Amino acid sequence: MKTTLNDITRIATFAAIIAVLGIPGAVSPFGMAVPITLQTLGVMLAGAILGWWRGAASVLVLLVLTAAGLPLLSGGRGGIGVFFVPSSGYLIGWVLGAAVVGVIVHAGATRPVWWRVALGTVVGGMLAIYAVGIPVMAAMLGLSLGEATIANFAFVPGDAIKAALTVALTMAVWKAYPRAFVTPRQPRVEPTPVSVR
Amino acid sequence: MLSGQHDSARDSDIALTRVTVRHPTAAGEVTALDDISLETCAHNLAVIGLNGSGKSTFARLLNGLRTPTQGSVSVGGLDTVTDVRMLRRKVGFVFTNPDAQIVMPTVAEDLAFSLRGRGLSTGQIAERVAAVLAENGLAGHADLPAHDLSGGQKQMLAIQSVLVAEPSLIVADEPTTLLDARNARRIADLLLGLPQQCVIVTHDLELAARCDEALLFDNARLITQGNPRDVIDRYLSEIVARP
Amino acid sequence: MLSGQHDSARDSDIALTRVTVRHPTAAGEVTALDDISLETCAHNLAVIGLNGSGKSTFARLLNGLRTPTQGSVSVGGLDTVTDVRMLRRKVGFVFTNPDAQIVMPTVAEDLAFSLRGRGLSTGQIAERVAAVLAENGLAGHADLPAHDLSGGQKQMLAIQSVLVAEPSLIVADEPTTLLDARNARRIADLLLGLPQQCVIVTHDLELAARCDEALLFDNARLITQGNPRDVIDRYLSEIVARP
Amino acid sequence: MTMLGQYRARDSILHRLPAGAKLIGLVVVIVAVVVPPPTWWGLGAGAVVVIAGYLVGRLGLAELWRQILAVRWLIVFIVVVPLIFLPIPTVLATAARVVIVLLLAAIVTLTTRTTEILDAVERALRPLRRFGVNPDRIGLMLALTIRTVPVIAGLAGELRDAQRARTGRLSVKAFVVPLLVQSLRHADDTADALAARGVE
Ligand SMILES: Nc1ncnc2c1ncn2[C@@H]1O[C@H](COP(=O)(O)OP(=O)(O)OP(=O)(O)O)[C@@H](O)[C@H]1O
Ligand SMILES: Nc1ncnc2c1ncn2[C@@H]1O[C@H](COP(=O)(O)OP(=O)(O)OP(=O)(O)O)[C@@H](O)[C@H]1O
Ligand SMILES: O=C(O)CCCC[C@@H]1SC[C@@H]2NC(=O)N[C@@H]21
Ligand SMILES: [Mg+2]
Ligand SMILES: [Mg+2]
Repeated sequence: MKTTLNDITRIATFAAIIAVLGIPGAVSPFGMAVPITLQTLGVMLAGAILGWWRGAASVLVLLVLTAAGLPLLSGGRGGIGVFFVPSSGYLIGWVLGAAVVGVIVHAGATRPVWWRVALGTVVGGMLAIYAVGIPVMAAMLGLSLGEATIANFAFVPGDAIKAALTVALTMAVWKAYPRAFVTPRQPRVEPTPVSVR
Repeated sequence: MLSGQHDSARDSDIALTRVTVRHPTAAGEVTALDDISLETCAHNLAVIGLNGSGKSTFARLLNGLRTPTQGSVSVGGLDTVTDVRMLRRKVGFVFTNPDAQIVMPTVAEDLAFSLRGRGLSTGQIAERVAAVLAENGLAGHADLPAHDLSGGQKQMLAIQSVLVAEPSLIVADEPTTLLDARNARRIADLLLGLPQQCVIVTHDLELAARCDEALLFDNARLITQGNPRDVIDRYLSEIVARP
Repeated sequence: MLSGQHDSARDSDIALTRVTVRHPTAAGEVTALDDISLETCAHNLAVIGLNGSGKSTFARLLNGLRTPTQGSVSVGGLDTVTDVRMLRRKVGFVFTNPDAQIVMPTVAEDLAFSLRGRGLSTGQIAERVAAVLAENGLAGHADLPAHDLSGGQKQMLAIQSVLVAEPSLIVADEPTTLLDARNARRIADLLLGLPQQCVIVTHDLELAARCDEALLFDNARLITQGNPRDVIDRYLSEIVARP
Repeated sequence: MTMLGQYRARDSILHRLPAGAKLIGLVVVIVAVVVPPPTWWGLGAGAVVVIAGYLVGRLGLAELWRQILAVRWLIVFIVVVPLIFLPIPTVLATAARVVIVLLLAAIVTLTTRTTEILDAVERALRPLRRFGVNPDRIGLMLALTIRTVPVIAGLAGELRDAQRARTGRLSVKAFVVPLLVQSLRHADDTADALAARGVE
């Protein structure tokens, strides 16, 4: 897969969007060790708009920069430490989640369809993220999978709202800026012998 | 001041009392406006000055988008901090970049957005929107993505989206910056010809010269207030010429 | 043409042969440039016209950012489609919005980015970068995040990042639009004083008047090419005045 | 946003150690803390390593305390929910392990510049070149993101103002749609600028 410059700048831009969605902060209901954050909305949007590999790449870029110490997670958190806490599994799950959303929304499609986005956000943006997040949370907190799954229910209402929002937002972006869903091709670059004056 | 518009102008008199605005930044605090006091009821007020002199901060004070760190601002008798809700209905704001203020995907939806929450029925809203579009040569564009309009059309839409809410003061922050000579003239004619009071921040000195009064900001301070020609002369000779 | 700069100008002569550019859009095709032929070796070339007349499309053709749908473009003897790699080393491009073209986090890194892939050592690159910063009053800003610069400083950085790569033609698309009178003058002085050939797209007619030659586009067509004063007169009387 | 991240400039052996070595070392120590079943002796040893790390890195015990304060809510949360299901000693032991790991990781973050870690990532990816991974492009993507965060944050601020000015309140759709459209347009402009600067 050849990355074009448009791919690169869109990946960087969505990584930045997810970071910016963390600025309002996060809430931790009933003393949960994993926060509820708007950044998952960004993860769903990245998959839905950029497609599977660009979406996953933008989440990966965000995670690498966070690991490098930049305060890009909600509440201004960053550093290697974020990968060794109960919420770390969810972070890894974001990569998978964005990819699954992208596959479901984009595979064989020329334009987004609302029910596909809805299906994608539920399967990718919720279930896929939970699938990685719950076991890690269980291991870190010493809970059983069942217990961790029960704790995870605290996220379901918020994530369902974000999924519904993603459907509305994706369809609206399609209306407002259809170019978002097709990455324009760069003018082709023919190799020529390089000699500078 | 134009006597015919006396009433609507009086309605939006602008008064700043010892206003200071500071922004916290990584490197410490930046003073964007420094102890400004002024009063004006000019029908068309130009605001000029270098990049970073505080013009946009001043404009944003007028509808409560920025709040003074010290001092108080009142517009048409409303305090911009305590009466911000009422104020926002009375003060319309036009930004430089129409892309930033066109918030709905299509042209008609964007106009309708301004009319939300005013107790109008869907039918009434649609009617008003259709009328505005027709008046501005955008009738055929109602369902087009707003972002596909040309630069001039976009700015026209942004202004109409403000006007449709019938504010009594319009604040415009460099509304013609991105436009060509013809579109800039059209927008300037539209703004200067409005029955409402109008504050125009601009780097276009010809446009500033067409206003009734001008303010000159420099380094967070108000340097002069007065006849636009004199203010522009002082800007060019004292500030632009500065090495 | 200025005889002293004859060589560098000749090196970047611009020639368009029956060039048409069409953009596919949702509503069908838009013709951005329609059958343009021209040749020029002006040292400073102004490009003027209304919003949407095709100026930016013309500018982008010159370093292969857009490719002609029909016809061919050559700059300094290089075809912009087949020789695009070489071309990009010879043609520098300055955009309106410096935020879009400053791609590295800090000032020094962005300048250094222009010098990568030229077989220079890290030390040599650092030296060049330091020299450029010192020349432009940015010496103390080397490690500052680019977004901490003022608008004028950002545009200055963007231009220096282009110049540091030593192009033989500079194309600038409304480089002064977002700047105040003083910064605009600084950038204009810098561009017009360069030893290199320079193409400047602008709505600022005073700036256009300072060039050696001007092009007027309207509705995707080239209307006139010639002495800036005459071209500007025609623009004002025929096009801007058009209802 | 600064390029500094949480780096604390000091002159110590930990600061001078290459980023890659520190990262590998961190993983080794973490495995040693996490894999064996928790014993009070093991946790005590972990605590000693943590304290030694802050001293050797010349970060000081004040910094250690600051790091503990930074995760105080996390500590509370790690303890609260499991208490519903589990006995107190088990919960405390798990919490202690998480805190030790966090404090160790913070040592690496505090003693390593962001750019050093990014360079280490780029170097680590070099062997993948033959599978079509281009480390330069990935480096560009990372740097570009650091540059783009404040730009997008600026767009978001401008949009928030524009929306407040128009309606006095915030609607998510009327905020996020134009943010996405403008961001995507910014991305496309930046791609053009990169092409113009000779990136292929
Ligand atoms: N949100 C903010 N945070 C930090 N500093 C700010 C903020 N807004 C403005 N400033 C600073 O306040 C000062 C005045 O800014 P302002 O935007 O009012 O200038 P301006 O006159 O509108 O400039 P321009 O002509 O470039 O639009 C500048 O130094 C600017 O950097
Ligand atoms: N990528 C694109 N897709 C579709 N249409 C485009 C694209 N780029 C330009 N156009 C259209 O081509 C025409 C010429 O655009 P261009 O940007 O060259 O105008 P301009 O003279 O630079 O205008 P301005 O003064 O507003 O910058 C316009 O009608 C524009 O809408
Ligand atoms: O910020 C972090 O450290 C990671 C947060 C992970 C949050 C998870 S993702 C799925 C679920 N939905 C939320 O809103 N929060 C959790
Ligand atoms: Mg301003
Ligand atoms: Mg243009």
